[in-house]
Amino acid sequence: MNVAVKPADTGSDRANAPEVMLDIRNVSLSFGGVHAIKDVSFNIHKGEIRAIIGPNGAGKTSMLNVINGFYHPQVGEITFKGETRTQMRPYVAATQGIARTFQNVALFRGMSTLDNIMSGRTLKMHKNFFWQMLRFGPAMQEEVEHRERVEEIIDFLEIQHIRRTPVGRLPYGLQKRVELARALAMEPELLLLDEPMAGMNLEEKEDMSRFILDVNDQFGTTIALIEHDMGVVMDLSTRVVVLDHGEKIADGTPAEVSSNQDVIDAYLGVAH
Amino acid sequence: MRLAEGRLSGWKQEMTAEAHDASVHDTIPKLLLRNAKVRGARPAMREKDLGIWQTWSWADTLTEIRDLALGLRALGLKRGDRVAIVGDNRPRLYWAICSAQSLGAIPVPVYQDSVAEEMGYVLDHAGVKFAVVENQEQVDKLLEIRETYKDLKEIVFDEERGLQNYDVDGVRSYEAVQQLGRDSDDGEDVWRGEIAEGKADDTAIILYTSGTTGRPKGVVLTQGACVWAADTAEQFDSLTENDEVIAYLPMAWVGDHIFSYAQSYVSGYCVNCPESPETVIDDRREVGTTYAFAPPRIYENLITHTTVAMEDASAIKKKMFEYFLGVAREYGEDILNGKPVPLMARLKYWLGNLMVYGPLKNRYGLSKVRIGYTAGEAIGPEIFKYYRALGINLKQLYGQTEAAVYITGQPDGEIYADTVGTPMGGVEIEIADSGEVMYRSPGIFTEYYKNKEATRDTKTSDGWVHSGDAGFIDDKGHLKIIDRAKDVGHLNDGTLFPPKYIENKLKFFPNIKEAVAFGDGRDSVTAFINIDLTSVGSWAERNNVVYASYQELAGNPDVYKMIEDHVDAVNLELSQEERVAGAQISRFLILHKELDPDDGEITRTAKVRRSLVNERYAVLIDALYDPSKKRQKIKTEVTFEDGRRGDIEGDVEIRDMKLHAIDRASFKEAAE
Amino acid sequence: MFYREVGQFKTNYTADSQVFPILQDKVGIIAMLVIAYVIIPMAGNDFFITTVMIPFLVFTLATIGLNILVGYTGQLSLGTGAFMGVGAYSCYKLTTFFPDVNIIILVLLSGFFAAGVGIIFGLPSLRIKGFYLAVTTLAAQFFLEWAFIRIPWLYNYNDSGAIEVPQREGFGVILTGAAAQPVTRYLVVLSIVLVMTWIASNIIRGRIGRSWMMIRDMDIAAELMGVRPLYAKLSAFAVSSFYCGVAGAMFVFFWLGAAEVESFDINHSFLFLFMAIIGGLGSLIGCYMGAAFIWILPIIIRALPEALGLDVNAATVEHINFMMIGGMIIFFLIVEPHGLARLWQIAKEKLRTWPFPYS
Amino acid sequence: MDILYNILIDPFVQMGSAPDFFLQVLWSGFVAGTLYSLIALGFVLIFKASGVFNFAQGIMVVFAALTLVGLYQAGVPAWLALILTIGAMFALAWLVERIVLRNLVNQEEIILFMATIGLNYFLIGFGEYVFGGEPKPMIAAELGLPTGSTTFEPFGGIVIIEHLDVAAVVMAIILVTALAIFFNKTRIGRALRAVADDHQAALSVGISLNQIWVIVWFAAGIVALATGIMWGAKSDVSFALQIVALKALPVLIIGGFTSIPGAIIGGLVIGFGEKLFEIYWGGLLGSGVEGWFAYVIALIFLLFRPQGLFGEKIIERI
Repeated sequence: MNVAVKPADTGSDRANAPEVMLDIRNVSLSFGGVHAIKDVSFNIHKGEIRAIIGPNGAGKTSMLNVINGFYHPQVGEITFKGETRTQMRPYVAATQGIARTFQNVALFRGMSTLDNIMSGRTLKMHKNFFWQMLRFGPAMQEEVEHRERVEEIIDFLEIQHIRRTPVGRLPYGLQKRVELARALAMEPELLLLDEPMAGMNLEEKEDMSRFILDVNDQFGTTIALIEHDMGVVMDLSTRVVVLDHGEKIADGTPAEVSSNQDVIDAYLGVAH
Repeated sequence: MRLAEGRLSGWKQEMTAEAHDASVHDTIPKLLLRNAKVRGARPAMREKDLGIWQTWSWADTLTEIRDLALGLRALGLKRGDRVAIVGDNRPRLYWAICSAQSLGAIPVPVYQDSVAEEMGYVLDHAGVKFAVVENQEQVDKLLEIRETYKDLKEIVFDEERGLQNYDVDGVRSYEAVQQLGRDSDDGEDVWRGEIAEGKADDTAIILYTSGTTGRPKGVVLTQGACVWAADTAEQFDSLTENDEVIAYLPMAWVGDHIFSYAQSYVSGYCVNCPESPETVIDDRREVGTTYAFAPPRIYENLITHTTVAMEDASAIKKKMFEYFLGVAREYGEDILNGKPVPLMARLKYWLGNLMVYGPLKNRYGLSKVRIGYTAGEAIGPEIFKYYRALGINLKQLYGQTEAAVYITGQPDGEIYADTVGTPMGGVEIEIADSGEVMYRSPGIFTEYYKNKEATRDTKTSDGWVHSGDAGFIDDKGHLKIIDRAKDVGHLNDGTLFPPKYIENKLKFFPNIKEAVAFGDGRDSVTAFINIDLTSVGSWAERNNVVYASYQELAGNPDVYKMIEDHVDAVNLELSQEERVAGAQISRFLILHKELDPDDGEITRTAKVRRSLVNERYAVLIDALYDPSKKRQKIKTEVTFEDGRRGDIEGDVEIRDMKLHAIDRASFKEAAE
Repeated sequence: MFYREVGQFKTNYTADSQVFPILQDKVGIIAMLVIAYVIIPMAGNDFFITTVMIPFLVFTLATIGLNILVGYTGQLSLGTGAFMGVGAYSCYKLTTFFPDVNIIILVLLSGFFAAGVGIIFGLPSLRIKGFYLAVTTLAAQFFLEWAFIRIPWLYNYNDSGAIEVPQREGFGVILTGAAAQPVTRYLVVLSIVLVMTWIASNIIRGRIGRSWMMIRDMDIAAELMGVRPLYAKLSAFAVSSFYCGVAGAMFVFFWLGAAEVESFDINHSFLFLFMAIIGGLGSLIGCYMGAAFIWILPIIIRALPEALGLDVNAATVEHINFMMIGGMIIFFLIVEPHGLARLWQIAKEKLRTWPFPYS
Repeated sequence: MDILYNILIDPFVQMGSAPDFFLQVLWSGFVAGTLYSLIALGFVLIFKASGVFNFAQGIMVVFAALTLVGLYQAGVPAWLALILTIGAMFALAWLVERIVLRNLVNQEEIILFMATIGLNYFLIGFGEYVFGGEPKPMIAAELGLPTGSTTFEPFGGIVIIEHLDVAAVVMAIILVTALAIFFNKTRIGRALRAVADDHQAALSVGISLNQIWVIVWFAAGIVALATGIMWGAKSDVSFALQIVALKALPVLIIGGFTSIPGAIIGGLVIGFGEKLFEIYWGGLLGSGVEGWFAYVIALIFLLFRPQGLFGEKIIERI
C-alpha cells in the first residue's frame, strides 16, 4: 500500500514546528498474533488538538491505550515530554500528566458527580493517613483547596445542577461531560478523548465541541481525540492522523487529510 | 377627592436608631459609606457561586465599589455619563450601579435577554458611553452594537470565560478595571469627595420601561426618589438589617432596583443572588428570604408545580393534602389576621401546619417570609388567598416605574384580595373624571429621558402623574384597579368592557397561560387563549394524550372542553358583577402558538402588546366575529430562540359559549 | 415532613462537606447519643446491656471493618472471623506481657497485629479479583483457625485451649473480667465504636476513601487516574483488618470473657458478611442497621416462644433462625440489593420532599 | 540445616523406605481427590450455565445425603428413598430457579454469589430442622454399595483397598462420562454449553434460560447426591461435611471455574497433595494441616496463574 505522508517527511515538514510533546515512533502492538497496530509513527505538538480517525477496528482506541501506558507495544518507542518511556504501569502516565476519557463512559458509578470529579484530584492530594483520619487541619484545608478547583471545573462545564447526583442516574450526554470534568480535574498536559461525542444529539455535540475548544485555549491543554463525526474533527482539530487496519495511511491538516485518496478509499471501504 | 395626606404627618418621627437622617444620607452612595461604618461586618451581599454562598460584608462591598468606581474614573467616566448595566443579577453588576452613582454617573440597566437591536436602541437613546456586562454573550452583543453606535467607549465584563484572548480595545475585565482603581493614588479621598458632591436631586438611574406600545421610554428617577421609596417601605413594613431578600428579577425592572438595591442600602439588609435562573427556588429555600417580592406569575407557577407534583402522590397523601388545604382555606386567613378562631379549628390548623403548610412553605422556600409582595400585575384572588391561607403574609401593592414603585400598599390587617390597599406614606391619590388614577409623591420621576412630549402627557405641571390605570377608591378607602385606562372600552350596547379584568379572571386558571379579550366597539366579547404547557402537558401525560407540539396539544378537543369549562366559570363570575355582567365571553379560540416576547407579542414582563396582537391575528379576530366561521386557517411568522425566523401555520377551532342570565334585580337590592 | 431546610445555607466548603449538613439530622444524632450514653445506662438492665447492646456494638465495628473492604473497596472477604481472632489473641498475649497497661490501649494496639496479618493475606488481591479473592481469604480463615489451635503459645498453653480474659483495670475502674460492671464495659465499647466510626467516615470521605471506591467502581479507570492499586488495596485490607481486630479483641474482652477457635470460625465470617449486605454495602449507618437486624432479630425469635407461652426447644429455634437469616439475605438481595441503608435513604428523601412525592 | 533435611530429604526417604504405605497414601489421596472433583463438578456445572458461583453446593451435598438417610430412617425402602431424594433435588432446583435466580437475573454476579450464601444458610437451618443435626450413618449397604476390602501385598508390604472407595471412583467416572455425553451429544446439553458462551445463542436453540437453570441445578443436585452417598458412606452424614465441601473452592481455583476436566484434575491435585503433605510434612507443623493446605496451595497457585489451569487468559479492555 502507498503511504500518503511518509513518517520520515512528517519529521521534516514539522522541523520548524512547535515543541513536540508526544512522539510515537514505529509502534507495533499485537495480542496473540492479532495485530492491533502496525509500525505507526506520529507526534503530538504542545497545545494542539490532534485528531486520530479511521474506520472501526483501525486500532484507534488501542493507540490511546498505548499512549497512556495501558497496553505495552512490542515494538517501537514512545517519547513523552522528551523522556523515552520504558515498560510502565498506567498510573505512571497519570503522574506524568496524561488524562483521558473513555469510549464507553467509565465513571465511578457508586459516587456522586462531585466525588467523581474530586477523584481526579487524587494525585494532587498528599496529606497523610493520620490527617485523613482526623479530617481537619491540613487534611481539611487540602480537601477544601481541591474542592475549590473542582467547583471551578463544575462551573466551567456548567454542571452545577447535578453536583450531588449519583452519576448512574445521569443521562448519557451529561455522563460524558462529567467524565471530561474528571479528566480536567487532573490538570493534564495531554488530554486523551476517546469518542467524546459518541451517541450525542446535535446540541450536546455542539456544547461538547465548545467545551473542548475552551479547554484547549483556556488551559492550553494539548488534546488528542478520537472521533467519528468528520464535521467535528474538521472544526476542532489542528492536525489529523488517519489509521486503517492498524496502519497509518495519512497525517496532516484536516484539509490535506480529507482530500487524501487513501483516506477516502478507507472510508468508502475500498480494499487495498 | 384627596386621600392620605394625614399619613404624611408622623411617619418621619417614627425613625429607629437604625434609620438614617434623610437630609444627611440623601444618596445611595452616602448610605453605602454609612453602612460600611455602622454595620461594616454584616453581610451586604451573597452569591451562590462554586457551590457555596460567597459572602461580602458591607466593608467588602465598599472596597469593591470604590475600586471599580476609581477604575471607571481612570477610564474617563465623568459625572452625568451614562453607564449601561447588562446581565443576570450579579453582585458585581449591583456594585457597578453604585460605583457609577458614586461618581455621579447614571446607570442604565438593560434587559439582558433583549436582542441586539432592542438593546442598541436603548443604548443609543440613553447615549451610553460605558457598559458593565456579565459575560461573553453580552460582550459580543455590545460589540455588534458598537459597529453602528460608535459612542460606546468601554465594555467591562465580569465572567472571564471565553474572553481572555479577546484583544479588542475598550474591552476589559472587571478585575482589570478594579486594579486600575487600586493603582490610582489618593483614590480613597477623591472617591469620597465625589460621593460628597452627590445631591438628592441628582439623577440616580434611568429605567427603560418595556412600554406596552411603541419604543421603550427611559424613566428618570432621582436619588431622592429612590431613597424616599426605600424609607417609605422601611416604615411601612418595619424592615431591618436582619431581613434577607433574593435578587432574581430583571435588574432593569424598577421593582428589582428598589427591593434588591435601594432598599438594601437604606435598611442595610443582605441581598442574595441565585446560582442560576433555574435554581432560584432551591436558592431561595437555602437563604430563607424574609422579604419577598414577585409578580403574580411566580406565585402562580409555584401552585402549578404543586398541583402537578401532587397528581403523582399516593391517594392517601392526596386526601390528607386536600383536607388540610380545606382547613387552611377556612381558617388560615383569619388566623393570619389574628381574628378569633374556634379552638378546634386552631388545633386542626396546627396539625395541618405540621403535616402540610410547614412542609409546603419549606419546599417553596417561603417558611421565613415575613412580608411577601405581589405586584406588576393583578393577582388571582384564589392564588392570593392560597398563600395567605398557608400562613404566608402575602400582600398586594400598586406601583409604577414612574413612582419609584410605591403608590398604594396593603397595611397588615387590612388585606382584601380585590383591592391594592391604601396610599403609602407621602403619596396623594386622585381619581380623574375619566376614572384614571392620578398620584403625586416625593418618589415620582423627573421626566422621560429625551422625551419631552411623553413627559408632558403623563406628568402635570403641578406634579401629578397619570397612572394610565382605571380604578376607584372603595368604601374602605382602598384603591381598586380595574384595567388600563385606555384599554377600558365599551361594547356597542354601551356595557363597560375592561379586557385586562376579564383576561386576569381567565388567567387565574392554571391551565390558561395568557388570554387576550376583544370587545371594544363590538357587539360581544371574544377571547384568544394560550394554554399553559406545564399544567396542560402534565394533564396530557396523566391521560396519556400524545402530542408533538404546543399547537397539537392546543388543538386537542379534550383540551378545548377543559378551557371551555374555565371560560364558562369566568362568565358566571362576570354575570354576577353589575358593571361587567354584560361583558361575558361569547366566543373564544385557543391560539396555535404561544404569545412570545421574541415576537414582540408580549413584553419581557409578560404584558400583552395589544396593538401588535390585533394586527398579527386580524384574521382570527374577524373569524371570532363571524358567526358562520367554526374554524380559521392562519399563518404567523415567528422568531426562534437562535434568532432565525420562520412560519407557523395553524387551523384554529372557534367555540361558541352559552351566556349566563344576568339577575339585575339582585344588583338593585345590593345597591339599596 | 419534619425537615425545615429553609435558611440552612453554607458559606464555606468545610460546612458544606459535613456528614450531617442538615440541622434536623444533627438533632436526631444528638438525640441518639443521649439515648446511648444516658438513657440506656440508666434504664437498661444487665441482660439488655450484655446480651443486646454490647455484642451489637462489637459486631457493628466488625461489620464496618468488613464493609470497608467489601463495600468500599469491592474486595470480597470471607476471613473476617479469623482477623477478629488475630485481634483477640494478640490482645490476650499483650495483656499477659503488660498486665498493667490500660486494657483499652492494648485492645487498640492489637488492631495493628490484625492489620499486619490482613496486609499479608491481602497481597493476592493485587492479582486476583472477585470469587478467586474470596477463596484466598478463605485460606486466611482456615489457616488462622488452624494456627489458633496448633500454636499453644497463643493461649498460654492452658489445657482448655481457650483464652480466658483476666481482670484488668483502666482509669481506676475494673474494665474486664467477671468483676467488671456491664455498664462500664458497655460505655467503653460504645465509645470505642463511635470514635472508630467517626474516623472511618473521615477516611472514607477523604482522598484514601475515594481511591478505594475508585478501585471498587472501575479499577482500570482508577489506575489510569493515578491510583496505585497496591496502596489502595493494601491500605483497605490494613484498615479493614484493624477494625476487625479491635472488634475481635472487644468481642472477647468486653463480652465473651473467654473464647476459643469456634468464636472465630467461618460462620462468624458469614454472619458479618450478612450484616454488611443487609445493612447495605458501602454505608456506615448500614453497618449499625445490619448488625442490629441480624443480631436482634434472632434474640426476638428466641424470646418469642416464651412470650407466646409456646414450648419450642432451643435447637428448633436455632434452626428457624438459620432459615430466617438465610431467607432474609435472599429477600433483601432481591428487593433491595443496597440494604437497609438504601431504604433509610429513600425514606429520608421522601421526608425531605414531603408533601411532594419527588423534589 | 536440620530443618532443611526434615523438609527436603526426610519425607522422600520415608516414602522410599515404606513404598506400600506410600501407595496407601496415594490411594487415599486419589479417593479424596475424586470426591473433591465431584463437588467441584457441581460448582462448575452451575457456573458454566448460569454464571452463578454456587456457594451452597457443599450444603447441597449434605442436604441430599441427609434427605436420603432421613427418608430411609422414616421407614421408606432404600430404593424408593433414593428416587424420592432425586425428586427432592429436582424440587430444590426448581424452587431455587423460581425464587432466587428468576428474581436476580441480570444482577451483578457478586449479588448472586451472596444469594447462594443465603441459600446455604437456609438449607442448613432447614436440613437440621427436618432431620436434626446429629450425624447419621449412610445407608451404604442398603443401597447395595460394596463393603469390605481387598488387601494387596506389593513390595512385601500391605495396601488395603476399600471396595467402597473403588465404587466411589467408579461412580465418579460414570457420572463424569454421563455428563460429558449429556453435554456433547444431547440437544439440551449443547444448549447448556451455548448458554455458557452467550444467552441469545441458547434461546435460539429453543430452550428458555429458566429451563436451563432448572436443569443444571438439578444436574448439580444429582452430583451432590452421589457425592453425599459416597462421602457419607466413608464418614457419617453430618453438617461437618459442608466445611469439607468448601475444599471444592481451591479445587476450582486450580481447575478454573468453567472447565470440567479442570475440576477433576484440580480435585486430584488437591487430594494427593493434601494427603501427602499431611502424612509426610504435616508433622513438622503439628498435624491438622489438611484444614488449610488446599487453600494455601490454591492461593500460591493463583499468584502465578490467576485464571486457573484451564481458564483462558483475560485481556482487559477499556
